[in-house]
Amino acid sequence: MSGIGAALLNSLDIGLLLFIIAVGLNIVFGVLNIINFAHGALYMLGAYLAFTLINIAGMPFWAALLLAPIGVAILAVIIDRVLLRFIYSRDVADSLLLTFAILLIINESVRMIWGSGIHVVQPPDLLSGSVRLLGSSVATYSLFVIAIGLLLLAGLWYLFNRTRIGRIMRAAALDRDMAEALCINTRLVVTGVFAFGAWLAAVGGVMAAPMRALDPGMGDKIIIESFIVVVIGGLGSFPGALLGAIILGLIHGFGGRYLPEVNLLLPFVGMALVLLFKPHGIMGKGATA
Amino acid sequence: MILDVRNIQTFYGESQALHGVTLQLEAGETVCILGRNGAGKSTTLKSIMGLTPPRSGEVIYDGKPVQGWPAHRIARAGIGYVPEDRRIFPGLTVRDNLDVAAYQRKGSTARWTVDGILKKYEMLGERAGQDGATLSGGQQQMLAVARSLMIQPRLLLLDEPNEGLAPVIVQQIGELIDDLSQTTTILFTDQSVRFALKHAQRAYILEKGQVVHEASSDELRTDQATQDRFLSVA
Amino acid sequence: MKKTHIKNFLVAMTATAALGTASTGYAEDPIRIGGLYILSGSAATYGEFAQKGIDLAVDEINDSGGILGRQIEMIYEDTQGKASVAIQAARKLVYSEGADALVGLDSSGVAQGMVPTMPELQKPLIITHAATPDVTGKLCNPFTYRISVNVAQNMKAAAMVAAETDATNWTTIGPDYAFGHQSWEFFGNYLKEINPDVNLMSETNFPRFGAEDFTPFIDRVMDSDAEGVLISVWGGDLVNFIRQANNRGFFEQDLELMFTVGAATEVLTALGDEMPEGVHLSTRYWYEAYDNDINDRFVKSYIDAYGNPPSYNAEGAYAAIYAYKQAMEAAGNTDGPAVAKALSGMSMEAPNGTVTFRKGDNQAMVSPNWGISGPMHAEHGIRTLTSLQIFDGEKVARTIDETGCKL
Amino acid sequence: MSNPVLTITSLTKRFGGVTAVSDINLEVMPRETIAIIGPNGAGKTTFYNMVSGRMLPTEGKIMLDGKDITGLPPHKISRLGVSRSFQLNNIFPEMTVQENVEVVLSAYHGHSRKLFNIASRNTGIQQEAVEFLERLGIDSLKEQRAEVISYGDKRLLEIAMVLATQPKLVLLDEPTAGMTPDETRRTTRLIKKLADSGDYTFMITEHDMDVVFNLADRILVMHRGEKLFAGTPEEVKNHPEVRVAYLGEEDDEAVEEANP
Amino acid sequence: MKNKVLMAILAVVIAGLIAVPWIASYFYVFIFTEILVLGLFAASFNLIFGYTGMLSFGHAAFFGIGSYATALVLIHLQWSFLACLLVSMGASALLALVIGFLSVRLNEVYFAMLTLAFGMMVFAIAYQWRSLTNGSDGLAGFTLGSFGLGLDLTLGNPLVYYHVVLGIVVIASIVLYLICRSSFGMILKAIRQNPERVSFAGLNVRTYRLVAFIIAGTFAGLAGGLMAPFLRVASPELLHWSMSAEPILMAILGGTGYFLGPFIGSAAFVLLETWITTYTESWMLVLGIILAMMVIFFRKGLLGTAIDWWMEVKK
Repeated sequence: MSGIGAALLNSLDIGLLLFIIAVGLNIVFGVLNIINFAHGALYMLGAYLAFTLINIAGMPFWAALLLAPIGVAILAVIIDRVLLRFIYSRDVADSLLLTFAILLIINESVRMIWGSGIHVVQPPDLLSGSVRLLGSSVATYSLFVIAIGLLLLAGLWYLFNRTRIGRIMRAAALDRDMAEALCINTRLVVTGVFAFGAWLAAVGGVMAAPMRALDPGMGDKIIIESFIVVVIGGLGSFPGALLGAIILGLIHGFGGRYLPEVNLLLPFVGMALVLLFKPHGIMGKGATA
Repeated sequence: MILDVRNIQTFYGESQALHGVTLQLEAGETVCILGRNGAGKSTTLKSIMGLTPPRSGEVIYDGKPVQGWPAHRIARAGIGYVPEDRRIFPGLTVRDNLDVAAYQRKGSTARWTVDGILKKYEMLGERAGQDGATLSGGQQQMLAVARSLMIQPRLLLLDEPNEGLAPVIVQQIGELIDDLSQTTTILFTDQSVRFALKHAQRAYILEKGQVVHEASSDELRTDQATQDRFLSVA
Repeated sequence: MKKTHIKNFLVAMTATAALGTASTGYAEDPIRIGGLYILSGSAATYGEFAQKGIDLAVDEINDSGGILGRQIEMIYEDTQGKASVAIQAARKLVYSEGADALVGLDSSGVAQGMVPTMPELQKPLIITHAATPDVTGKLCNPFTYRISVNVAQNMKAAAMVAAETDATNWTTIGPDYAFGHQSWEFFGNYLKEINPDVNLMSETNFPRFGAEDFTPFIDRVMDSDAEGVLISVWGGDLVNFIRQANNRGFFEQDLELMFTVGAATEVLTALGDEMPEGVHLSTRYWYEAYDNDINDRFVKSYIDAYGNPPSYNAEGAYAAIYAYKQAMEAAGNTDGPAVAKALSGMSMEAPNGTVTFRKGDNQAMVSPNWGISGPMHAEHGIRTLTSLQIFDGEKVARTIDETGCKL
Repeated sequence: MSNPVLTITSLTKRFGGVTAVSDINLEVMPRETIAIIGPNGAGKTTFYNMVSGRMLPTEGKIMLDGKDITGLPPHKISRLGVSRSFQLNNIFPEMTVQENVEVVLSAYHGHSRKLFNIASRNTGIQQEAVEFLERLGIDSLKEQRAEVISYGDKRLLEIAMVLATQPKLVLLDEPTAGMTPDETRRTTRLIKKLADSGDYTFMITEHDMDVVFNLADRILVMHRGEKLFAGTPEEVKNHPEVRVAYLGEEDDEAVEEANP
Repeated sequence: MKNKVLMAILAVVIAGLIAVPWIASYFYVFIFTEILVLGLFAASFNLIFGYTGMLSFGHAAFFGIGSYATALVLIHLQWSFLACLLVSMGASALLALVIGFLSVRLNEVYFAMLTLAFGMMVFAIAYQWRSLTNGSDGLAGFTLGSFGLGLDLTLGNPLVYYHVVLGIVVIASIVLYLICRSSFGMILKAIRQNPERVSFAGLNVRTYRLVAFIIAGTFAGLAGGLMAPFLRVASPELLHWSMSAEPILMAILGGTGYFLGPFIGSAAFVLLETWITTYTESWMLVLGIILAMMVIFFRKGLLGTAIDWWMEVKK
């Protein structure tokens, strides 16, 4: 039946977008052991920068996809050097609170700069419109999101398993002292990883911009979704982020479609069940970085 | 003198582990630090390495005071370190464990390369693609030593290289130390007097965070009283 | 968004320094009107457009001598679309900022929570947007007025439009709160009255207000037997909805689509030609629908000032300020109960014709507009409305008995 | 002849394929001080963790005063009379020294369930707390916040807290680790005094042989998870195998024999 | 001596609070009602956060349940206000028992995440169970009848309601304070500093955490019960995670190490918000900066920093 095919594609579309965002949160937790509450705000910033580059500066979407995340990553370096450096040695609760403060600051700055209203970004012409697939009509852009999600998945896998820099990140995450003793500047790795996490969030933001209207509350919604993803998949686990994102995508896709009466409840029920029975998530921490 | 450690005091929080350790190494020497567990042997190596920076005292390496430097800077200056529990990165293959550490100082040529090591140490070469964490204890120790070579060290710190290993492996580790000592200065710790005296030229004995005895291997070998007093149960 | 009034700030600071004393207006003080709108989140454009309409009215009135010789000063608070925030904000406006009267409210849910507290504040409130029938129905009180079309009026008109179509199986997609649910309820009842043969489907769709993903709901409708769909999604949500529906090929289906607030210019502006052609769009005021001097002047000065045509929300807010001018001048002062009393039964000229606040329920008799989306407007960059119908506000209104209001 | 306080039978702990503690049997008699020693990796800490309930034994039985306590959670074992100190400081840093002991005392006396008493007016417990501080010679510090007193005093405070639960058996894990030589001597003297008072039964681990031989009535030597030898300090000193365990295998022949 | 000074200061503060309607503008009656209710909410939260060391991200569940309970009782049963508050406390205690039973065994982040999940579950239920809760619109249109105990109070009058709230909050705070000062309270503090040591003192840490969680939930429910008639509406945003963030902010702002910290935090929070929003909408920006400074540099909060400063001066 076309309904299931459509719901499945929709789940994948949501799931892979969530993966792009949540995997950044997870990498940051895996290496830095902080939970970045401001991750959603960085996602939002990516979307707004893309809006500015496309609608104000008149750049093509592709240029924005390239530039906006770099801008957010640079901001992340500043955040790391100015604020986060104080709390790396403290417990996780402090990092939650400080990044919550950063979230408030970014949210309000976005409101001041871009206003409270909604903004809209057009998808590039190449990706507007829809195609028929699995017996239903699917937005070309959704397919693009799925494709980029899979591309990033492959890219991340390659980065962590096939490149030296990825292995250095893993080594620093696994054993910071040992990495230090092997000439690795872990302080630099920490900054780099935080910036990389922010970059991923911003890529998610740029990808989301043509699908969703931009408003200053968009980061708050996505951060809770990301929490659900990483908790279900396993904090700090790279494959866990994928699994969690797909599960949440399915919950949204099928829950909204077949159980609309309780669709808000389902993600949290899923999250609670995982925490109760497998507190460290389905894939657990430390399997691979 | 390649290493000159002067009266270092190191704390874990408020617990004092080193109460003023002083020791020297000439380039080319192989020296052992002996002592019962809890005596401060590991802490001495970690303090030299910058992993537990000493609160006072000096660590002079190659004429430069390095205490207070971040560990990676000390490593880059040419001190290699193999920790007590090996600390192989799990999930990374043998080759990747070596690759992560690959470092080349400016102006020097790399004596040790990943491929060179895998060729020289067959036991590692055969397992290049295997997850480092799945190796046996002895193999992990080999890998840990090999990994420390990747930073092209001029001074190698080995913390209890024999701990928990079967006798036949201990012998191999001894051979490895002998081999490396041809080209590199080595400072290692051990609990076994026999092993230490066989492979080191000199030894320091630590007790309660202080150097209580210093002697050449030949002197110590015949000095039963000192052995019993500081190292055994007496 | 909000103008920073230096004077306000000084007043506030001196007030706070001594924990303030209630500022009771001196004759030379401006008349203060508090505006309660959604100024953040996905519906914030509505607050923005309302502010634009109000500012226009305030400038016009102030330039021509003000009310009772006093200037008008606006103070805005963000309701965030939440009743609890709105009630707190209203208290702040009345007790701290010394507001003489209130305008605003976008969300029906907020209005339902807010309206019962009005007698406590003893200041009149003219609702300019929120459409739930209850506030001029079972929750009515002598301080609450509404100058815009309510759900009952609009849905009666909607039912009349729907009855003309061939569709018999009807369902809805609406926001999951009072407005969405009441729209469907009234629409269904009126439609059944006109045509008992229609089938109101039990499978309805109420996505969360502010939801990001409407595709599951769109898919549900596309998979069902529905022939007609009442869509009461609005604001940023409607923009998201239309774009996602476009992507899904929703508009290529053979469906009668009725957007109950689809001709809001906020939405039309944001969407441009992404808004499909040939669907039924409604608005509480269409800027090209009225041919009178006031409307001509209003539309012209609005476009001159802001570059785009006024929305119904701007018009309602604009008219509400003039309603206060007339009522305050009739009462001769700005005393809350007196002004409220003057509003009751008052008739005034507004861009959408003669507007009367019905004595029994304080609901203005204004006309819902329905039309079909046409080609893009050459200048305004939005869809035009064709086959425009203006339903007489009084005829589509419930009788006072039906409203349940006892004043 | 009294019954043993603690009877351990074939206690074993395996982690995956590794046997950390293997088949240990031990009886601890009332009022004796027994020391557990052994080179690195001998399994002392694992052994301790099982006795205090922090780890579940793979096999074997632990009986306290004839009651089976194998596998009980720490708080239950503690209630039954086994109290332990830790290698790393284990105090309540933000409370005063006296309050630290009061916490343990109110737990012991069941006051901790009282929601509406005023803790700071509980003079009975306060007096008792001071008594324990006096016993360890740190009563002059009672008003200080625990985090600011010296490291050695903290270790003594911890012993005071351990004693406050009136335990049948006191486990001390490296009581002098990290102390200066002066502090070590002072602490050894104090423990000796407590042991001589006949009120307590101690089981201690320690690397400092001076401390061990000073305090222990009996010594259990562990090596590679197994019991190597148990006996009086004199017997242990002269036992050849113990020497080998500490000083290492003698020669290469041994290796070659093992691996022909 | 020190105690007497403290008592005198407290007496002056309470007298000042009683006198608010006569010394401040009418508007401040509302402001101070809000400060008191949120202060109690934050103080209840601090019992588990500041005292026991558990960072809950779902405390609004109990606050919101309290609000809904009072609203529902007023709408359907029209019981006296006192009875409503008792129902609110009972409902939130029950909810805290269930959530706490499942949550207290987890530590740190996982506890925070699980309480967040449960809190949002309650939110989602309130949002979607339209027939009971009126969905996202919330329950409105209820009016307060009698107070109970035969007292003749016009609760609809904000002045009267303010004094009722003041009385109830003061009584509830005294009870909470006594609990904090009790042996039980001392154990909670000990658990925050070193849970393992407490368990080696023979106590089941989980049980103590659970009891603390239930007490905190119950008082949050009471605060919620006081909030609904004040706001005139019980709506899902009272249950949302962002509402759970408020007591966290207040406790940290005021100082988590002190019983009165959360009240100071609540006052600072509400007053700053009121004043700052008068001339700029960017209140959240200011709040964010303040919070960041507090976390990095002034971990003891306003009260703790002030006390430290005072001690310094006295030296």
